[in-house]
Amino acid sequence: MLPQVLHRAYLRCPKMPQVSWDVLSSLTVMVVHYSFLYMIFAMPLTLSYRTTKVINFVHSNFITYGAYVAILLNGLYGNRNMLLAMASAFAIVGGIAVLNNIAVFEPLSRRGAKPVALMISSMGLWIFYKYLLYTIIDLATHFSRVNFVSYPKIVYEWIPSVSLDSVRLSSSFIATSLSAAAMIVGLYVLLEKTNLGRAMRAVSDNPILSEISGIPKRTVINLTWLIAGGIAGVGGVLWTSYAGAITPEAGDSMILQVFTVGFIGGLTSLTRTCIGAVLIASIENYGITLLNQFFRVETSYKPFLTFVTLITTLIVSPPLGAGGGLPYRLFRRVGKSA
Amino acid sequence: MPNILEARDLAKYFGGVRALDGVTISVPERSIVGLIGPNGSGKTTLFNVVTGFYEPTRGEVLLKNNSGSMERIDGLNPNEVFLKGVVRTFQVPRLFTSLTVLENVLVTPPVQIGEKVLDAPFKSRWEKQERELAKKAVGLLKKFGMEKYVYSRITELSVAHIKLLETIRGLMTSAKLYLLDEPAAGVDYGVARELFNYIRGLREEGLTFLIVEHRLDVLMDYVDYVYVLHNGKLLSEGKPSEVVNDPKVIEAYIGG
Amino acid sequence: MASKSIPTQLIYLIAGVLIGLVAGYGVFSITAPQPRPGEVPTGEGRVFTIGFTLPLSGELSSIGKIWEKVVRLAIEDLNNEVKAFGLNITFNYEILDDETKEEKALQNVQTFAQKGIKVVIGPAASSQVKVVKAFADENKIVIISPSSTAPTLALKGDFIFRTVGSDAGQAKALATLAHQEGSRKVIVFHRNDEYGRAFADFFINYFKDLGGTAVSQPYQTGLADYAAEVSALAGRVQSEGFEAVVLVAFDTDGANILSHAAESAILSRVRWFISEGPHGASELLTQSVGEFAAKVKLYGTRPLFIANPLYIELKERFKEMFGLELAVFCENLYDAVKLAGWAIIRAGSYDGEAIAKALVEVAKTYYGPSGWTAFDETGDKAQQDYGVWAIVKTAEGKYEFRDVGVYERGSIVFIEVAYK
Amino acid sequence: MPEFDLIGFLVQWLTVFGLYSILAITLNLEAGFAGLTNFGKVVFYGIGAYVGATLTTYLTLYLNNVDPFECPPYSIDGIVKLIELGGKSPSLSIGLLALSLLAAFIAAGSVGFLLTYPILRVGPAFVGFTLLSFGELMRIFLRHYEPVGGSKGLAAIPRPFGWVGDPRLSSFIFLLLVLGLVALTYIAMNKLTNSPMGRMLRAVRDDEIAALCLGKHVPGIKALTLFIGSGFSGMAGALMAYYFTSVNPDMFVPAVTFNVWAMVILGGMGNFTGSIIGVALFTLMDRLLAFITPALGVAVISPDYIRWMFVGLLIVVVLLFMPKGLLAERPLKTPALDEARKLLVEGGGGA
Repeated sequence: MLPQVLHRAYLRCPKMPQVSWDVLSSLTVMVVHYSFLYMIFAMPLTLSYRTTKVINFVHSNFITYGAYVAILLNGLYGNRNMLLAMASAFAIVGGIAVLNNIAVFEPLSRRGAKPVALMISSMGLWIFYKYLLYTIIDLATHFSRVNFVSYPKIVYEWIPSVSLDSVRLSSSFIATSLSAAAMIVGLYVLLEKTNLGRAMRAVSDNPILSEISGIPKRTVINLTWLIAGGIAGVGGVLWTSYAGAITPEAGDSMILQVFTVGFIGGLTSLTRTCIGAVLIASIENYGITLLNQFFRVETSYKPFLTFVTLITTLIVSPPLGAGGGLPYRLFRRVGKSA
Repeated sequence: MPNILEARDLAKYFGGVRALDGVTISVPERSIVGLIGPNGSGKTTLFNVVTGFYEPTRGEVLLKNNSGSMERIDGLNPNEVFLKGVVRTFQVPRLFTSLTVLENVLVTPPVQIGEKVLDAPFKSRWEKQERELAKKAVGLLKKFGMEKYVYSRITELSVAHIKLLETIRGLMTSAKLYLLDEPAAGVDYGVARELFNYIRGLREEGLTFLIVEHRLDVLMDYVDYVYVLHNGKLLSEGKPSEVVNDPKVIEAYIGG
Repeated sequence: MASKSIPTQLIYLIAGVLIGLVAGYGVFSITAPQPRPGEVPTGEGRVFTIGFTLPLSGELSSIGKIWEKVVRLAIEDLNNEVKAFGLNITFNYEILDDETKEEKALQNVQTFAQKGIKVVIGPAASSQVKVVKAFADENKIVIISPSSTAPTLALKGDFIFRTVGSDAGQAKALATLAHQEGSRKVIVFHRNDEYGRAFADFFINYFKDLGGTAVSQPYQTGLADYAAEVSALAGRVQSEGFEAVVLVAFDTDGANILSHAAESAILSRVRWFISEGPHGASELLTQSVGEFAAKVKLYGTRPLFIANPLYIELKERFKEMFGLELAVFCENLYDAVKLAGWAIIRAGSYDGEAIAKALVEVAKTYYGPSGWTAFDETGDKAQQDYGVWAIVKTAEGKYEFRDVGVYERGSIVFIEVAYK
Repeated sequence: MPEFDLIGFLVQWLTVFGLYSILAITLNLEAGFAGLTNFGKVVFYGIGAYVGATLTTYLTLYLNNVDPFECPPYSIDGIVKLIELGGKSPSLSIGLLALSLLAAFIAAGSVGFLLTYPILRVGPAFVGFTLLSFGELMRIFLRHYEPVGGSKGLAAIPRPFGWVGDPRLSSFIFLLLVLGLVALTYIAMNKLTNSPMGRMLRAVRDDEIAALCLGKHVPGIKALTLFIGSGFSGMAGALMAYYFTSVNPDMFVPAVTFNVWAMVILGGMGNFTGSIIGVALFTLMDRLLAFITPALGVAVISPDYIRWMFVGLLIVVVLLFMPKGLLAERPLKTPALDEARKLLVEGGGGA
């Protein structure tokens, strides 16, 4: 294989840090895997924000709920069919997202509440859903005697794992990459080729113009929530096939990564969100492994890298288009061409 | 009359989009100058560059300072531009919705003792100034017939009053130049004329106005000079009567 | 709009009344001696209440839920035993959830104190015990933690007792295990918290004394997943040629790490030795981890006197009653309850100081599921035996935890072959 | 039932109430007045706690002729020495208290001031998120930073009134100190905002771009607000360190921030009295729950989960049906009102 040849050539270079092929290849597979996962987690966030203008903290619940739909199906009914888990997660989580909109976000916006109020209400919902899930899990654990608070990785049936030369692609990798590809193609077709997609884009660009498409704005927003919540829920299902162990904190522990990915995309551009996913996945995985191996940086600094990326993003390229921006320059240049 | 504001070869690019591409205008003191053009012709961008929202890509903006000489102001921040004596209003009025009309006017004066954190808790230090400012504010509101609304919230006002209030705020300072972004948008013809009458009255008192306006029917009766922008470039300029008959302008409006 | 001024006045009124109440009655009662009966003489005998602050939710909740059942069992046993002695005494329990949070633990202990309860079992984490310590010492409340092991809490003359052996002892056992199994160069992969750091430090020191070399590799806790950490570990294991990985973890993170390690070819080629945290975690009993355990001959240590009939009996009764396996520190908790009960009876008066003294005496002669419970001078369990556990395949093809060896006088004695 | 210790209950409840009140009042200044969505409140609280704890432990050792670098306060020897030496001398204890409060104010305030830089140009959502993630950053840093104990944290922090002898009396004096600081914060914030400055803050909250165009130095105002709010939170943090006598990085998790937010939203944005009521209700609820839950005896559904679900729902319900909270924001009362009334009456315009 070509990469392996290149790697051997690299190892011949004197005085370069040495990374073995085993480590490098499995690390690369992991980076690709995480990139796909972050895309599936973060793209619905961008999608929902740019259409509805709600900074949605509940997004982390979406992921966790998706994961727990799969876990409960597996633990209580022995389900090992990933498609069934995905369909259920899409329906349930998407339904929750629509419910949130109908019960909370829509009445608030109708009353003319500021974006801050919407954000804070989503924070309240986040807390509510998090502990609702804990309660459900406690009940399920109590009656089934299965420990749902910390659940092992689910091995789904029918999905093969592939070995390419020395590189092993797990069944989770296959499922994740297929899902990510399907999502990207699906979103592209939806946004570019369908009437609904055009309406969704119109709502985000110009709420007044959007009425022209013939689809009522309310419907567009509800459908957006359904799709955003549903995809995040599917992401949660994929997570259960990958993570070493799943807890009800899964989504919350990733919220900073997912939002950072979204922020890199300015919460408006899906393409840039994809780039952000690759960037964060690379920084987290390549970054900490290489820093650890060559500079003895403790692995416990890993979250540091993500936060530094986030704060750098905010300083270097603040997402002004989405969050509103103050036209103020700390280092102004008066009469610069003089 | 000497110029109070000059923009020389002003340009602003957003990536590949040339929102403003080498515009030169000058605004004489104590005049009302109109700035017109089709949608997306760069009028608001010009305002944004002059008031410090953007740094220009090229060119310079000069403002007459108190000693009478021209001074570069491009690149200053909006708050600094304001302190130099330039007041700006917005197409969609931006008033402080949780404050009363009186407070909206009172918030304007730049040097307030009571806004300093070390003085604010001690009423005695700022009470005198506050009372003086209140006197001035009530006086202004009375002058423009808004004494009935002193304690009202902004949400209780009519569109015309809101537009008027945005202008009145500036009078609390020693501002010399007003940049008004579509003052007559959203109000009916009679009210629009009334607004412009006020503006003309203020001009008599020594103020200068640069006005972006779509309602040419109203604008043309009041302005001394008009600039026409199209695709970020100056298309035409001159007295109102000259400009409306300029075939280029007519074509741009119909074509745009 | 008239309502605006009323609440303000109301606030001032309430605040004034409260402050006045506290100031007036407070100063008066502070100086006066405090009669504080924590027990109630009734016609049927005396009733004592023991307070519990347990992690029923939060990070340790999966263990906490099992502990709560152990408490019920232990109180029942204690009452039966007391009755059998012919004493007309009943023990009650009150369990509060502390969410594994410091502030909540202090609030719970304060609540118990306000109710006059002088003996509190819990909290679980060392950081919580530290927050509770000053209040307990000042108000003479006996705190018995079944699971705190931080060396910085080994202090003389306080009201904090711990029915679990220190990590130093276990680190020694684990170091001996790794050394005896032939590993000379190991990497300690541990939680970046007080437990993990202290354990790793002890381990590295003991392992050096045995003639091996060990380096530390901490990982951040509370993450969604540990794939990147495991990958970094694999990188170091390969580039520096470590012979074994020593994992110091809790249940969820331990399970997560092992699950990823099972997929790594590099990490499947070295030996694995594990602390007591992941023991009992049901997530570890999957096929992939089970196969991995067999491949790398995974062994762990844990505080346990192997073949202790009391422990085996407790384990079986617990399974019978609740259908669950015992989790970590259950036996220590069980003994804490028993000790607390007997200490209250021995003290004669329901007073913190007397109970603390009695507790030390009672523990000297008590032997329970966790072994001999005598305290050392700092109020920690003096004698702790350590067992070796493994994940083995049962006849039905499932996996289970099994205690396969014991640490005795500086070496590991295996009593069962775990991996063929 | 054994006799109930009402005094103990009140002292302990009011101390926690006081600590949270300072946080809620300052959060209200930042969020309710200046529109800064500070989701990182716990950062400044934590910085104050760590500054107070570090100064007190190191200086107690140093001034008692123990070299704190030979025998650091986070080691077991240091802890033993701290217990032995701490809180014996009234002058030293009070001096350290004053120094800690001052240093906590300056340190937390300065961090707040500097943190305005990354959030200068971004909207409220990003402000919230940046501060939230900075809190996590700080937690990871503290876990690695050995001089303040790393993951062990600092323990056995000498209490400022330990020399009084009777622990009940000393905790009562401590309560008075806390309530004194609450009163100071409350009065200072009320005075500060019932002025042209309060008007300016509200203007910035309503429309920061318009305020900037009216010559207000919006970044400066935000930085200053965050300095003041964070400074007072830092003082609350220092007091917390004394109250708990121990600090460790995992005390400063975002849940603390969300609790304070819920209190402020319930009490009413822009109303300091409302915040105090919000804090009182929440802390009282938590204390009372501890009395009720053992009686319920339910083990399947955790009362704490129910409590948090209630908090989450409360935030939503308040925003939906009572957006102003329990106490609505009150109009400013500056002498301008009085002056305007005089003028309008004299002029016969009469409103």
